[in-house]
Amino acid sequence: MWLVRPALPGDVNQILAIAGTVDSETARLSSTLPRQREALAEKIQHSQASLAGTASSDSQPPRILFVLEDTATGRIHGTAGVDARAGNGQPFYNYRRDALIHASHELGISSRVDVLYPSHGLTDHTLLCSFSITPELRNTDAFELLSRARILFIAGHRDWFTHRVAVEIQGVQLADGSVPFWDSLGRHFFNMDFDTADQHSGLLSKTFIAELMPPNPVYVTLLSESAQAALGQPHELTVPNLELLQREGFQAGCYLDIFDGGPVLEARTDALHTLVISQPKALHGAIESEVESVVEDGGDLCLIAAGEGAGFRCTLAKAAGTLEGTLKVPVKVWEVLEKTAGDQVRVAPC
Amino acid sequence: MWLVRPALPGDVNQILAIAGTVDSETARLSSTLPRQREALAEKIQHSQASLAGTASSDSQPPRILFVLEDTATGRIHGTAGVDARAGNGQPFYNYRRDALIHASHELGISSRVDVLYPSHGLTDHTLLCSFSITPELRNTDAFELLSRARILFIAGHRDWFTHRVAVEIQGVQLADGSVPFWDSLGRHFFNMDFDTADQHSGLLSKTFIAELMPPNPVYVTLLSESAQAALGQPHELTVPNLELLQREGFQAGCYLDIFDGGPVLEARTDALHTLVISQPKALHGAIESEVESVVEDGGDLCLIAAGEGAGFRCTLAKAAGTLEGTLKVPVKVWEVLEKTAGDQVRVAPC
Amino acid sequence: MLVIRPLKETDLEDLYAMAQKAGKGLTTLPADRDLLQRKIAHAQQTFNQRCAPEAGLYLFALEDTETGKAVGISGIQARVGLDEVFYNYRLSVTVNASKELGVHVRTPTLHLSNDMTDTSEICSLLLSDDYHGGGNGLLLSRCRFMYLDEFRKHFSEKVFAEMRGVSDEQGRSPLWDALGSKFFDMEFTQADVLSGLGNKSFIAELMPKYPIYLPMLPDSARAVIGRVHGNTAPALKMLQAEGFNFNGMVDIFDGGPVVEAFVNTIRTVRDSVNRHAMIAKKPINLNVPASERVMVSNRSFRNFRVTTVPASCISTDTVSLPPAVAEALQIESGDPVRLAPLKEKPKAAVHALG
Amino acid sequence: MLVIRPLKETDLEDLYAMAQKAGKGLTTLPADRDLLQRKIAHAQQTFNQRCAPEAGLYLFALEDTETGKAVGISGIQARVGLDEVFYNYRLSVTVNASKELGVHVRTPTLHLSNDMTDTSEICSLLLSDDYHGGGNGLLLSRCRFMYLDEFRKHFSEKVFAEMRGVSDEQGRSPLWDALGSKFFDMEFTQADVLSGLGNKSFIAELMPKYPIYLPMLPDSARAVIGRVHGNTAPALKMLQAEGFNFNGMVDIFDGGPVVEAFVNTIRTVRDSVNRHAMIAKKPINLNVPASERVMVSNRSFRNFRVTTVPASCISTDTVSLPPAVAEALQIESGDPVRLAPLKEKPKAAVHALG
Repeated sequence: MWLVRPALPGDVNQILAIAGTVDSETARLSSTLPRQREALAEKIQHSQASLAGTASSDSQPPRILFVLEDTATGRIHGTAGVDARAGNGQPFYNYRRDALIHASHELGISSRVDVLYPSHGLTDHTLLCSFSITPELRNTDAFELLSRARILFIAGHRDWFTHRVAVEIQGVQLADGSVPFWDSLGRHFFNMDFDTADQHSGLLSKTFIAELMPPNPVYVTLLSESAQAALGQPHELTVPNLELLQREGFQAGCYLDIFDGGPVLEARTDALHTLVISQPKALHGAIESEVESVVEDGGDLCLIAAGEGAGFRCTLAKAAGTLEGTLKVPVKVWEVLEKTAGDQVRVAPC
Repeated sequence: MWLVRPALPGDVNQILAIAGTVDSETARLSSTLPRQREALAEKIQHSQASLAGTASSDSQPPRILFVLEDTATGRIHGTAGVDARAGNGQPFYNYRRDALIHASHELGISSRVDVLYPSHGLTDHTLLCSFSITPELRNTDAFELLSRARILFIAGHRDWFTHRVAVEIQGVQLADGSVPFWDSLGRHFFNMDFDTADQHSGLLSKTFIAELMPPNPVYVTLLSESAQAALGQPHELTVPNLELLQREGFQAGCYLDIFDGGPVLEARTDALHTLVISQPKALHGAIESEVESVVEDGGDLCLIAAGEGAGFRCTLAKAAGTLEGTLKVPVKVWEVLEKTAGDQVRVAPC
Repeated sequence: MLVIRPLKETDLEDLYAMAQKAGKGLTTLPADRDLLQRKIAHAQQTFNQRCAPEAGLYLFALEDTETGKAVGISGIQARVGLDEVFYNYRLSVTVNASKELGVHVRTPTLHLSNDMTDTSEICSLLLSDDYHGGGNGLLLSRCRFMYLDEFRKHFSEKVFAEMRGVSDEQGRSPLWDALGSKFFDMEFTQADVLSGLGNKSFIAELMPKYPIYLPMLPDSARAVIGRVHGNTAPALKMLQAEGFNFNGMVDIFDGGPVVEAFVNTIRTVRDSVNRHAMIAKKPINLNVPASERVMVSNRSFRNFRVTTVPASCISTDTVSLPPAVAEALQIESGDPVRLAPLKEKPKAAVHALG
Repeated sequence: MLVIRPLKETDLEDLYAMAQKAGKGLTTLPADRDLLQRKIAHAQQTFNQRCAPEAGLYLFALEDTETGKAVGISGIQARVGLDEVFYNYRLSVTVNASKELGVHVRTPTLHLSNDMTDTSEICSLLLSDDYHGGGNGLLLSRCRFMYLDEFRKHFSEKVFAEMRGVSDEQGRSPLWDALGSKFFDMEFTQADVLSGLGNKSFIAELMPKYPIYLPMLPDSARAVIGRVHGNTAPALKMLQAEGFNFNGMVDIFDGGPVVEAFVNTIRTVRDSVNRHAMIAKKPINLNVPASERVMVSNRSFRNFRVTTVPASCISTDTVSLPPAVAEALQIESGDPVRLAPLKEKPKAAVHALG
């Protein structure tokens, strides 16, 4: 079975291996998943402290990292994270795209001038981040489980999170590894290649962005043509993820990633599809074989989450309702969720 | 009965008189309603051309001015307008308020810095404007009729308008006539008093704004305290109008008036309450007396609009539905709407 | 004899002919009769002190006294940016550095600036082709420095000149193509002409207001910022010899540099001396090379006249002038005159310090 | 005798005492032993050419040879803004005008600027109270211009000085209160000290990046922009006499002006002459007023020494120096020396032109 659970210190090696796998094929899927052992260990440690409720201060709001585990093998196949407050107590940088109209009444000229404004407008929004998955699982149910389990976590810990949620989608990177938006803008100011900047941006201190980012707005018309074309466009490999997020209710607004110009999706937390359709249910206590057959025959595939904080578990299984309003699931699901008959779970149709 | 209809050239004197009345008590209710005879006559002329479909070009999109008439006396008691495209083919100026986070990781300092960016973001949105009403009618049904009739006009001429609609609400003006936001910002650059600037802004050419407005963003913290307090706040006399618009579905966003710092409300055109709940109906053909009594006894007070372009009429009356889906109204309503049995009207509950 | 004198109404046709020949390069003097006529009238009002001093436009003609024709023109605008907004780009540097990452980047940046407002500009220099050489261009240009010095209170302490920027034979400007054209939906020459005609509100309306980071422009555009058109190189060299320096401002359209100098440090001003005129009885050979001639002015505000005479005419307190020269300058014996070198003195002498 | 020489390790305590007395005004020399020790070490490396020329920090001590104590200090930073980003505000003008409405408004505006980057700065002047007067301050300041001139290739063509801005007796700055404090959540003195300590990344993080329109600031703040603190007025006057001018830049915290000059136009540089030293056998009365003394330097890069001698010691090719002076300068008969006036020459002579 597929299980999403909080990352543990012992997961470091396997996560690094995934980062490696992903790396080789797609250049990267998430700049917020560190590729350095030490930074990753620290991130997991902070996630554990967040889950234990010992790390929540204004300067260090909760940041949680989940992993996708195959319970049969114990192997980890993906990661997904959620930061309670984008920027984590520091400014969260984006470009906000806006238009000015340059018009001359006398000359009868009017043209739309697009401007990229440095913005911290998404600071303190809840942020989905650190998503990575092994290539063979793309477009499977496990992919959907990994992404949506975070929403069920939010649903179960609503007061940890703010009322707006955002997610950055990787922008256009060409086959040769070049990033047109970066090459036309950021490179001139940061004086480093895209990957280096991208890795730095995963670190806690964003001082280097304040120091190196051009302080004034930028005219889109002065970007290279390929950079203009890349503005707000997702990397083709992120399209399945993008579509999944759109089904979740996320929409692209006026914000763009400052490094690659990729789109930033936004949604109201309380309007997230999975959150809206999810329901708390008690587990039905029944004889094992009976439940199995009922569920296998007539049940619907559901995301089922249970547990609080470090005990959070989320899996994917067929489930069926009962007349009393309880939820019938195969007993192996009980085991994976570490719950038993009568315990509360949260369920959302797949 | 109260009737809203397109303004006619002969209305100029009465409209000027209202502008005068309103003026004496509330300083102003609309900067887009000219106080000069010539400018007003031109506005009415353009409205007529718009309604006739002879004025709709990209550089001169439709701008329509309605009046509120007491059919008993023929007197005009108010005006309301709608511009199909804010800016009317030229830039529409606002400030967009946004926050930057100025934070130093090393010093552990983080503060929110509000910035006003010159913006044309609302250009080409449909704009409700030129609202004025004689003081004794404030908070009456006639007030509501005058404001909402425009929405019924939009509903009946949907393709003349865009998918977003905005309305500027007058900002704070003190008892002594001073405008704190203007005195702290605009005055330094425009070198004129608020009323003069406000009147200029009602004119077609916005060249003077491009010429005189400070070209760079402005830090809110450098405004006077009273100007900061006035940001996004409505003039107290506009509160009834503001509340009516909020019921209509309008919400304040991040845009502010460049002169007085008043709020700009925004809505999706297709989500406007009056538009959503309005229905096309045929007028029920019935014996006069019968209808009168049915309607007077059991009918609901409704906005009823009919007619296209220059023939648009909107009034307020009790009406009742029939089993066949037609609408029973008093026959005097037929007269006011210049319609008869079987004719199509558009009705919205009050 | 060639004499500098105030431009007058009867010069219109000569001026128009020169403007036509000059073509697109000279935007302050477009070949437009009405406009030129207005300029002449403005200059006349200025010399006759019938306009506010700060609105003054001082236009001088170089007249060939044999034909009575104007064969050159040059001017001083008392103050720029009073009627219209005067725009330049200031070439500045933005530094971004991170100690932590060891990154230090300097980004040349263009900032829209009105900082030349209220400064005097030397402008509108034009010399008929037939009269090139022989120091005529120098006379036409430098006579203005004598005037600036004589009547300092009418001008700012600092004066500047806008130099024509780089464009190709078709009049295409690389900076315009890379920058201006993205914001102004027109050709460079059209923008230049509009700007020259004096209605600059379209600049306020269409111009980008935020700074332009140069690395975002193509090499061809960056290369011409602060550089002058080939035809203007000699004029730049002359002004540099006078003590004018690039002040970091460039033209918003073609990137041509602005050069400036304090009036009191301009070489012509520093090297000028006052003498009294003495009408010579003996004949004087006026026909000496430019390098041996000096400028002599009549020091008149309303009827400023300058011509050149051999340096050998100068003595301790006086300068000997042939009757024809005195007549051209409209002076008599005993009148004060001002003298200044037409060409630079040898450089060696100047740098012989320390 | 008072002699200028490179600052050295043993000056630490004297320097610390002076820095303590100077208090908050002098941010480049805070009373912090570690920092001062690092500065001394940096200066020593500079004089010994053990650091890159552009990273050089030239610090000179004024030593009282009788006590061996350092009683003053002054310095030159070879280039600013290389390690750290160097910020100023540029005081500029924004013009908005509408011909149609007859409105023309000039708005003084502060633009954040890094334009002094890569320029040499004269800095860190401090003189012990007991030694004020007698031209000691002039010696301490002007010796730097002799050094700049001698070793021009180590410095930029233009040099500048930041002048302390206006603050009250409690150290409160009106500009800071109206502007900086709104963005930096700290006191002026704290910001000033942080900036002096050399870590300026907090400025990049907290500083407002968009231009500041001055009419939005209170009168008290506008009044101090480009003005110097009362205590600094004499220093400003001295620099102006040397040919330094306000260049339109002001300090981002207190609004104090930046003054600048081209090295080759600095009066001390222009008025300096080279001679050969001749050890005098006859006694020379060194005790003459400052106005009759001249500076004499040994022209050494690594061991630059300057003191003053009576102007009467100078003859056509040589200068007569008493043995004690020669010893203080560490020179022998026949060695080249450089001379420059300690005080200005009478002004009348200079302006006797035209």
